[in-house]
Amino acid sequence: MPQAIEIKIPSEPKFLKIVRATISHVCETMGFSQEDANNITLAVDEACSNIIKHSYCGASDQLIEVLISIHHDRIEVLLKDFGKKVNVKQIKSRELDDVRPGGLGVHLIKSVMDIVNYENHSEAGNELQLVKYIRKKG
Amino acid sequence: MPQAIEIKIPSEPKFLKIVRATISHVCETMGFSQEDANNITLAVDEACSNIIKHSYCGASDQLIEVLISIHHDRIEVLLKDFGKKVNVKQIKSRELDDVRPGGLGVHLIKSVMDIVNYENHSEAGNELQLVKYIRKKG
Amino acid sequence: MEIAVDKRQNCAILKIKGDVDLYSSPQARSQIIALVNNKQFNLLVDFTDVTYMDSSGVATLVEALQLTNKNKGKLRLYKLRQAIRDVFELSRLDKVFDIYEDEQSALHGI
Amino acid sequence: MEIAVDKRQNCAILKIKGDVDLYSSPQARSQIIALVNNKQFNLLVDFTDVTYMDSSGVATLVEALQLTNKNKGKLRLYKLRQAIRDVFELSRLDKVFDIYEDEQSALHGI
Ligand SMILES: Nc1ncnc2c1ncn2[C@@H]1O[C@H](COP(=O)(O)OP(=O)(O)O)[C@@H](O)[C@H]1O
Ligand SMILES: Nc1ncnc2c1ncn2[C@@H]1O[C@H](COP(=O)(O)OP(=O)(O)O)[C@@H](O)[C@H]1O
Repeated sequence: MPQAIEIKIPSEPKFLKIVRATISHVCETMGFSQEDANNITLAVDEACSNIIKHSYCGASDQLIEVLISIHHDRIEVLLKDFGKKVNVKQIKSRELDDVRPGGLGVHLIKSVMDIVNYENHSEAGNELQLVKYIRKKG
Repeated sequence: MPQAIEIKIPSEPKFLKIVRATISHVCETMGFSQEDANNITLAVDEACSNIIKHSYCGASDQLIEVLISIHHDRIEVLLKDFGKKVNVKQIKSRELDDVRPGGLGVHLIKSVMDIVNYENHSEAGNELQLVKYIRKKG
Repeated sequence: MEIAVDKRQNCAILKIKGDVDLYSSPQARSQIIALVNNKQFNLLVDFTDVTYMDSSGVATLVEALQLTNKNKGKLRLYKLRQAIRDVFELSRLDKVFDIYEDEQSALHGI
Repeated sequence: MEIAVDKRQNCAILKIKGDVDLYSSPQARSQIIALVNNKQFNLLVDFTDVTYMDSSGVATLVEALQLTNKNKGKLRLYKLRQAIRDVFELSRLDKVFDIYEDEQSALHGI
């Protein structure tokens, strides 16, 4: 059985640091490179920001669940919210050439993670599965 | 309603850093002094160490639940384990004059926190409630 | 996050400290807009103590770039640690921003 | 946590880096015991980069103190940040250990 860590925070931007500290420490203990650990932390943080901004429309008193599974070859992070159901087809960053403020989060998440899987067949809210494999050195 | 944060980790010493990072960040956002934040972090860490050592006898694959409630005047931390029931009367540090390795955790927890409350009337395991009030400056 | 602003020659140096994320970037944004509103169009941002930056930080800087450009000013960034350079690269913005090694080279010719 | 050991005059300087907690203190303990087994009875511990220490770290140091005392050696600690001094004070061990400001004063008269 993989080791699991679970965090529940309110949808309040000041608590995202807790998620980052956790992901970054877990990645470090798993043997990810510093670069990968930073990138995975960024991706999970961006995904949580999107939940706050888009699923919860900025409300800060809603629930975000972060489930981390540690496998020998990968980290899996499942993010759950209980907000507005997303139309998965609309989840798309701006064109990168069209430089303007915002619209980069989903691009960063997809650039960094090996698997990015939005689902919302469950009763309420959305689930986002993020997976990153450990790169063997050399 | 108070804001709540929940963390579940396996009873594995390398994950205690996650609990510390979380408590320390929450204390900082709540306006605790740096000294109090450090002390609260120490107390919660010591309590988790005791769960690993005593309730779970060193097993690293058991569950520790940390529930943090943020009130305007205090932080409450509830630690749950599902291990061996403690005889609450036996939870006591060594005499401080009797200098020897170990036997300080409970003393540190009690010196630091305003309320320290062990309970195990629930079905399985133990609950420890830790409360610290925010000291008004000046 | 905290921002200390220091006036130097014809520019303002913003020394940012801490994490620039969804929580703190609105504050960074309003401090930058206040400077531009005060006709401070040359902005240097010192990243020495920036420990983390996400896309909301990048968005804030893109806005700052547009504001300074519109006013014929300059926005220059320096002392970025690798993790922060990586965010710009992943966003394909590393060529859009003027990124310098240190304060001295960032101040040169402004 | 990492410990770098440096031999100086008749003592070993242990430069500890990171958090000393339930996870890492067994490693600190075995490095200290290995030194004592190698007849290194004067130990100086540099706390400059110790970011955190809990009671298992304190326990390790109490054991080190007993081992060095038994062998007529010395254990001296220096460069403790406030949070770490507080752990010793809360444990009423701040008078039991020899705590110095810096390396120079810790080395003096050893
Ligand atoms: N969790 C989410 N729930 C609903 N919509 C989302 C979610 N995440 C992203 N989206 C959609 O994808 C778009 C692009 O997201 P992103 O690249 O992060 O840029 P931004 O959030 O700055 O708009 C968003 O504008 C939004 O329409
Ligand atoms: N969570 C716990 N479950 C069972 N017993 C405990 C627990 N916490 C503390 N104790 C008991 O209290 C004693 C004192 O604990 P402490 O002061 O932390 O020192 P140490 O853990 O080094 O023995 C322990 O030896 C143990 O018998």
